Amino acid sequence: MTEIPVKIPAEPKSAPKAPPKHAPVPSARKDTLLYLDGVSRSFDGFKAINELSFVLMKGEMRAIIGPNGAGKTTMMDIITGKTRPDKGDVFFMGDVDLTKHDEPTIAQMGIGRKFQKPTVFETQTVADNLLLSLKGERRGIPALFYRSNKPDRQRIDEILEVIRLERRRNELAAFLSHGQKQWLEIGMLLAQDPKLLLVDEPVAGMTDAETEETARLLRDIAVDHSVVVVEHDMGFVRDLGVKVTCLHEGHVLSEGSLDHVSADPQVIEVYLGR
Amino acid sequence: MPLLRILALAVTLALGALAAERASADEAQVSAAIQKFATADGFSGVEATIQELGAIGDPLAVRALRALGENELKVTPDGAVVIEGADALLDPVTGETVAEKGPRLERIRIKNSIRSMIDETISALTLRAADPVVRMSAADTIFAAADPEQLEPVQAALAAEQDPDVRRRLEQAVAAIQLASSDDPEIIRASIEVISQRGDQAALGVLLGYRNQATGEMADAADEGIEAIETRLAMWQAGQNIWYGISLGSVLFLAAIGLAITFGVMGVINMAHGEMVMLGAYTTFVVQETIRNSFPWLFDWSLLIALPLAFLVAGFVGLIMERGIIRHLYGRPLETLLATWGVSLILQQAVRTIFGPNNREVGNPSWMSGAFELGEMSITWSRLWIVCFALFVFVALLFAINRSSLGLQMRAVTQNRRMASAMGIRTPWVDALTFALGSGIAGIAGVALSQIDNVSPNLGRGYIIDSFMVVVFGGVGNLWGTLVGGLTLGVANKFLEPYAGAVLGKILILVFIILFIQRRPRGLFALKGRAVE
Amino acid sequence: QETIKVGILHSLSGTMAISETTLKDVMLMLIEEQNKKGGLLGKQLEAVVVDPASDWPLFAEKARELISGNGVDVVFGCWTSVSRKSVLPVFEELNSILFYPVQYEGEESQRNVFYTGAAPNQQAIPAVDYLMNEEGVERWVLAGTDYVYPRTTNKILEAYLQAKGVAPEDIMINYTPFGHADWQTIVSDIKAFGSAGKKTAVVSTINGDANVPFYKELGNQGVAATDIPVVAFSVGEEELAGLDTAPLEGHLAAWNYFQSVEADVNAEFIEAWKTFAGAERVTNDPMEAHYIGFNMWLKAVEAAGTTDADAVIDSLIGVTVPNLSGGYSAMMPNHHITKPVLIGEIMDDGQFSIVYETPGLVPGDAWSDFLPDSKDLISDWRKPMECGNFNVATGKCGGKGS
Amino acid sequence: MLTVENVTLHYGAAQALRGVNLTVEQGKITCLLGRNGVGKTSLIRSIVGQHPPSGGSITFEGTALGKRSSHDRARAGIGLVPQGREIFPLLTVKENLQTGYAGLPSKDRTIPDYVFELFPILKTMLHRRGGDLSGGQQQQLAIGRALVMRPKLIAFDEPTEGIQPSIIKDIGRAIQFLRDEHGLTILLIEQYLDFCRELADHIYIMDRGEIVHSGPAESLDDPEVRRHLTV
Amino acid sequence: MILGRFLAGGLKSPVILISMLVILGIGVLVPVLNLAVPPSSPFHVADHLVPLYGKYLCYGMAALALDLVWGYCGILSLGHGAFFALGGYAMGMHLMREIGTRGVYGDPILPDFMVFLNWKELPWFWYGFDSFLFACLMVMLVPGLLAFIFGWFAFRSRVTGVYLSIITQAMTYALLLAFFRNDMGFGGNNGLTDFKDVLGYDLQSGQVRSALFFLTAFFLALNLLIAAAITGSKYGKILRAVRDAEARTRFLGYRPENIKLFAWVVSAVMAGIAGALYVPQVGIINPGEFAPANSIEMVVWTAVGGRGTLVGPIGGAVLVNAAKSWFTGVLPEYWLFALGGLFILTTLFLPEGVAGLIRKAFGRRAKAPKGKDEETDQPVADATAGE
Ligand SMILES: Nc1ncnc2c1ncn2[C@@H]1O[C@H](COP(=O)(O)OP(=O)(O)OP(=O)(O)O)[C@@H](O)[C@H]1O
Ligand SMILES: Nc1ncnc2c1ncn2[C@@H]1O[C@H](COP(=O)(O)OP(=O)(O)OP(=O)(O)O)[C@@H](O)[C@H]1O
Ligand SMILES: [Mg+2]
Ligand SMILES: [Mg+2]
Repeated sequence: MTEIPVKIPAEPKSAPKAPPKHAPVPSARKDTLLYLDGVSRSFDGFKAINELSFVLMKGEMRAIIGPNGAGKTTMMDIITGKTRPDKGDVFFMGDVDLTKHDEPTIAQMGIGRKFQKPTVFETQTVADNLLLSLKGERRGIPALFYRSNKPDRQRIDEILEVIRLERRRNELAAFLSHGQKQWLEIGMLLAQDPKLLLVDEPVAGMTDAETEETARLLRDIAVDHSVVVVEHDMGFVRDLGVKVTCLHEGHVLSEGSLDHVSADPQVIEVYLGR
Repeated sequence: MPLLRILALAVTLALGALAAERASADEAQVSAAIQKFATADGFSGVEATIQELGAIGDPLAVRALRALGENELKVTPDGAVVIEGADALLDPVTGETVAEKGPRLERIRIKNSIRSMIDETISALTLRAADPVVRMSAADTIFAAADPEQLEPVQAALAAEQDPDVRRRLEQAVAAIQLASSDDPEIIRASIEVISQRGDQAALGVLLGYRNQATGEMADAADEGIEAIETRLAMWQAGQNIWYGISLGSVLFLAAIGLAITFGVMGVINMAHGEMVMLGAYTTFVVQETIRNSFPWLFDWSLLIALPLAFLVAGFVGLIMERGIIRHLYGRPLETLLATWGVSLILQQAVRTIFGPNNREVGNPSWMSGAFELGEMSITWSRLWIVCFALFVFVALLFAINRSSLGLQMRAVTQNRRMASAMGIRTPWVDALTFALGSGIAGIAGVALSQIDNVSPNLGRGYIIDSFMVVVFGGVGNLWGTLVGGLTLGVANKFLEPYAGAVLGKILILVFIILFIQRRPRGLFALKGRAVE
Repeated sequence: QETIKVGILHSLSGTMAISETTLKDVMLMLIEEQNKKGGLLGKQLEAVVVDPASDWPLFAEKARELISGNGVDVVFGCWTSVSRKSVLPVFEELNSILFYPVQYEGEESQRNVFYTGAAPNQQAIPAVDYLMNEEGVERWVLAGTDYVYPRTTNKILEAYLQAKGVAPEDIMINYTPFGHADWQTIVSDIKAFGSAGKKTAVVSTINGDANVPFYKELGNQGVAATDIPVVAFSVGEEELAGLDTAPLEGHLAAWNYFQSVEADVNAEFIEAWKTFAGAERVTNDPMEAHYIGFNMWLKAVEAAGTTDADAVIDSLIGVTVPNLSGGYSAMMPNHHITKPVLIGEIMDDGQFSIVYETPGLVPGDAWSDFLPDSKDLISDWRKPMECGNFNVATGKCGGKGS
Repeated sequence: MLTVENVTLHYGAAQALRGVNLTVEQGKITCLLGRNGVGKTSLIRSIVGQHPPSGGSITFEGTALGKRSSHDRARAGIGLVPQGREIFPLLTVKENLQTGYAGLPSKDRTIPDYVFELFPILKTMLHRRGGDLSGGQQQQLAIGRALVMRPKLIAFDEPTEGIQPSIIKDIGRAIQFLRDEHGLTILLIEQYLDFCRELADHIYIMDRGEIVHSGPAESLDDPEVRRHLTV
Repeated sequence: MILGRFLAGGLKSPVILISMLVILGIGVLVPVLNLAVPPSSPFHVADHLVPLYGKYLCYGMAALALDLVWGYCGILSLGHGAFFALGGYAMGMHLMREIGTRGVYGDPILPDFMVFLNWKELPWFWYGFDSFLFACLMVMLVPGLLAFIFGWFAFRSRVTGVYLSIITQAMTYALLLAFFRNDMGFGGNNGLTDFKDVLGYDLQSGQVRSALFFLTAFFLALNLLIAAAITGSKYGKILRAVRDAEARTRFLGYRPENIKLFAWVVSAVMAGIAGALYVPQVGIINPGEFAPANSIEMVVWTAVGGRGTLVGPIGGAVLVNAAKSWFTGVLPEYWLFALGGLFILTTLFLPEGVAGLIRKAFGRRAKAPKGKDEETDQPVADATAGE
């Protein structure tokens, strides 16, 4: 596998504006992988993200929880360039301003994403879904001359094994069940081998056993990747054993270890319930 | 037409009054002159006779002249000149019945130049009619003709005139005549003044006519007057353009609105939409034909009768189409293009086979004919009614789709047919009904379009492309989009046309649509939100 | 039993079906009548009908099919210029005969084609003369659909009018697309142009479907023939059948034939037509052209004693047959015919009242005298010249060049 | 109330159900469990009439459903909360709820109060477009929408998917409430074991298109039974 | 080398190989049957049929081009006739210049239509067309460039679905009106016609006809190979991914606009070549070719043949046009019923077109979901990527 160079534009000339209160200091931005500060976004007057600040260090795995409609998915939309924030800073690797880039560029920089509702290429086989996701060349013309090669095939086989779809590798993705599609999406994310994985509700619709499996998988990945996981399954979050951020109405309600967060009365009030 | 009828009535009344007032000494003379039509030799003979009647100067001749202008003055086989009335032959002077209607009446032939001559002669004869409306129109005809020979009679009429409006018109007529005939700079200057105050297209015509031959100072005076009128007219012109735009826009809207349902709401690429419009137009034709043959007095109601029928006919065909073909294609919207294209070929040919390939005559009922003046704008009744009708259809549909429970079900079905069914919505029924509604609406659009376009098997083809443009430009699935889209394209077209010409104007509009879609890839009234991404 | 095949190449579907279907019908009628009279050269005639569907390349394809596939001896067909242009090479290559029945822009003379419709000098120019002389028109609107026939006709008229001393600013030229349906602006422009104190007329070369909305708009906006007469070259009885003509009374058309022509042959023809096609059907000028063309062909074949193209082409020149206005039309060496020119005013019954007729027959001129490049050209297909574009200035065939 | 007998179902050549037998009792909560892709959704599809089974029979309230259309079944009282929510994206929340009116006589055409009590968020979002809601909000809407139909039986296909814990509890309470107060019969498909055990009156476990276990909720604690659910 | 390997990729599928051989075989057979077999023989192909069959093949090529974008890229182009016509015009302009002094006016430079509309000199855009090579270049360049510019803007602005379809229609409609204008210098409504010869050979001669026919078959086979190679490559997979879930591909780092643009331009060039071969065989090119209805017909052929199968649309084009030729001859008054009925029946009973029928006949399992539009029931809102 050859590494494709990703052009990372220089930091904008103008110095960042004075940091708002409670925000991490810019000097610290250097070591962060993901740096969101004062981000807001509203839809027809409805504030989906509200002065959100969020920092992820390199190599860190983070779990995000929060009530339905808290803005978790929207946050991922903003990071991946799907949604533009109304205001606020979004930086990747300390100095890449993500708000200035579109989805393909951001993806090529190394941010991969699994969607909440599984979206796979239904008219392609399972294996081709993975082939298309494999890290590497993304331009069209070279793809004309692409020839299947050993490392690629091996990688696909590996992933198929992980997501337990070997037996269905040559079937169209449309024929998978809901949960299998979830797995395929995870597989596609693995194939991309991004620096940062954004995983939106990976275990929804999985059995408890599978959930455990997934937690193990993510922990493995987190060894040399950064990961953001959104989940409502507290058992799963506990299995991950990482720092947890709870969002509510578009901003951070509580942050810390799972025990800390789940003891927070506000979190109990809006999220966990009694 | 009503105006004409009022005029005719007024003339009769006026003549009656005149006849009572004056001794019938001239009657014999007039009668004798009229009789000469029977032996008149060709067009020049007719012209000479009219001149003679004018020279006699008796309003008694008006009835015959008018009949002549309307091709009702006939010669019987035994050489008598009569007026062919509705069910009898009338005396050309008195208007009394003289004979039963017989065969082989010979028409006294006229042509355009004779028609103008008749108009002018009648005007001269009716300058003193009792009815101010008649006098007014007489004055206007004289104004436009500016025949120096009329100067004296007009001045005489002016002296006797009481009605201030008619007086003004007569003054203008005098001015026009003087402008054409006088050499006195003072008179001319005054005339220009009077005429430019009139300020309409006719006044401009008279001044321009004078300007062509004027020199020196007089020319300057004329120029001034012309300029004054032109500035005034230019303002009206803008208004007129907007009106044309709105009326074109409402035609586009009407043509497209059915498609906004079958395509916009249901997602069926309905290539047979134009044919639904055509069916509506042909229904109008059949209704009118039946009325013409059997119930002529109903003619003015023909469109109102045709509307529901057209809705039913087109709706029914739509229903059959949906049940027979479209319903097998849900989930394969692009293939509906192929099937509906086939349907459109078949419908076209069916109509061609049944009604023949030619244009069919669909008449305008009286309330749809002619135009009225609003300031210097001329607004045709047919267009005005079409605009009103378009708005009415729009409001009704908006209500049906957005407020009624059937509308809700329609939208639910088209967004997720399987789930809608699981909610207990009878999807086949709703589908059929929606498609029938869209087709029916196209049908009633056809009724309106039959009033301004030709009714032929190709009618639909002419509208299908425009309709798709309008729906897409406005934003698929949005009725407001279709309305605003239609009107915008209409108005834009009408403002471009005078500068770019009709062909280039149309090209520019298309380029505009292409560019606009780049700016707003989902049309004017784009649906927003995560659902559509 | 062997038959002589006659090809009929008229669109029965598509945009032109509206005009051309009638011509197919009239051909069928003429052939039927001829067969009743015993056919031709002792054989029956057989009509071969195809549908080129208003699709111009399809005309060429169908022409080829008729001639080499079906083996027809003569073809009656085409309406638009482009369809004729499209089939020209086919007729030349396969050496067959085409009778073309529609008034057209001229500027063409081809050995295999016989033009029985009017050339511009048989329609446009007399009409303009009439308006100028009889109605005193001084200002002209030349309104047409943007294609070759109106363009050429208007070029010719413009040159002609200017030669007659009409100032350029008194001529307004306006082109619209095919099937133009919204005439509001143009009609109001015409009204404005016409209110400049000079008698104004519109010379309309508006084609096909666009006419109905145009006339409806004229009627609605109250443009009366006494104010601004419109003279049209493509509007005949057939087109008026789709209109309420009451508001249009007095507007004009120039043709070589009207249904209202008072002549015994015409009465017979109308009678036969109505029996054949239906009582509500009308007759029009291109139908007469086919009537003339068909009879000319019959006569030429009889004279030649064969249907062989070369022989018939030669014997067609000089053939004279009755036309429907009571006179005779002759085929001239340039493959155009002589015709009377009639001007009619629209009446409220959808018919025309003939207000003017040229004193004699007008011979069709293939090359207009009013276009600089064709002034010097003439056409004569008789031996020894045998040429469609003889240049009298250079004394050679082959156009104006070299 | 609902009996599924020997039902088989094919997608093209692939068989998804192989002779499934299952009974849902009146006024009870019946829970169906199984790994991914074993055919749970397929069974629901055959019950609500979205995909015709290729064999076997389904009886609802004593009448065989046979080839009856999906909407007839809905009108007969089978409600559905589908997997993937299937909200009408361009209808407002209110309109989404109102689609449930289709089978109701006009006097019943109201949204029951308990819908808003269960899911207060819906009340505040009545005029937003369904497609704009977050995943969990849509799930709540989907449940509310099914309730508007006043069904006799509701089939829930993984209703807790993507829902925050507090609302999962609410849903659990709601399901119980519906059973107890309204006598609703419930068929529940779930992956979330604890949730199931708490609610279910009876459970079925499915594997590879077949029912491999049937028993009371407690049987879930049996490791033998659990084995069907592990990878 | 690379190119060879790329093209070899297209031959992987036996269907393509067989189809190519069949097309080339026809390309040889028809001329032979026309020229070498005496007219009396029942195997003789009549003269008038050669250009007719040639025309079908040109239409087949256009349908193939359309299938490349519609079947594999999800772009329902309602304006492919424009590319076809532009290619045709480029070739027509060359043939026009070849006429030389043989026009009716005998003007050595100006075509006839310019002479009688009083043009004084040749407009600049006619320069160079006296050279055959230049014309060939333009045949590809002009449609390619138009497609490039149009696609560049449209794909970048993320215009998709029916919006894209309708603006392609607007494009061809605008061109139709523009080419109708006599002021444009392309012969207005009459277009370009009365061609005499090509490269000095008489266009009317049997040999040239046959050569043209063979060339058409050759290019059709070549284009089929190219299309198969494109769609069979990894690029083809990306293309289909873009077709089904454009937004999703972005999150994988692909740029759908560039991916689509390439196929779009290739397709336009193919259509242009088809147009260029069409013109000398039918002998006329006029603005009618730009008519939206023509483009819609291309879509119809493609659908009848079977979208997304490459070979199918070629068959569809031939089938529909042969049916049309036949019906217009035997049922001149009623052929539209027959043709319309054919379309309806195809959609109802052959949802995958003729190709699907054949595949079924050979017992192969039909590939089920064909594209996004067939999968979703939500034409208005195809939610694709994410929530
Ligand atoms: N495009 C949009 N238009 C309108 N509202 C939107 C849009 N996108 C998001 N929202 C709103 O923003 C809020 C946050 O949504 P988001 O999907 O981010 O929630 P979430 O935290 O992912 O919830 P869940 O856990 O239920 O998935 C929701 O209330 C949603 O309705
Ligand atoms: N539309 C379809 N076409 C072909 N095969 C399908 C289709 N839908 C499902 N399948 C197959 O049928 C089997 C059962 O699928 P089903 O959706 O019923 O599983 P499930 O038990 O609901 O799984 P999950 O828990 O993942 O939702 C799976 O193997 C799946 O691949
Ligand atoms: Mg979410
Ligand atoms: Mg499932």
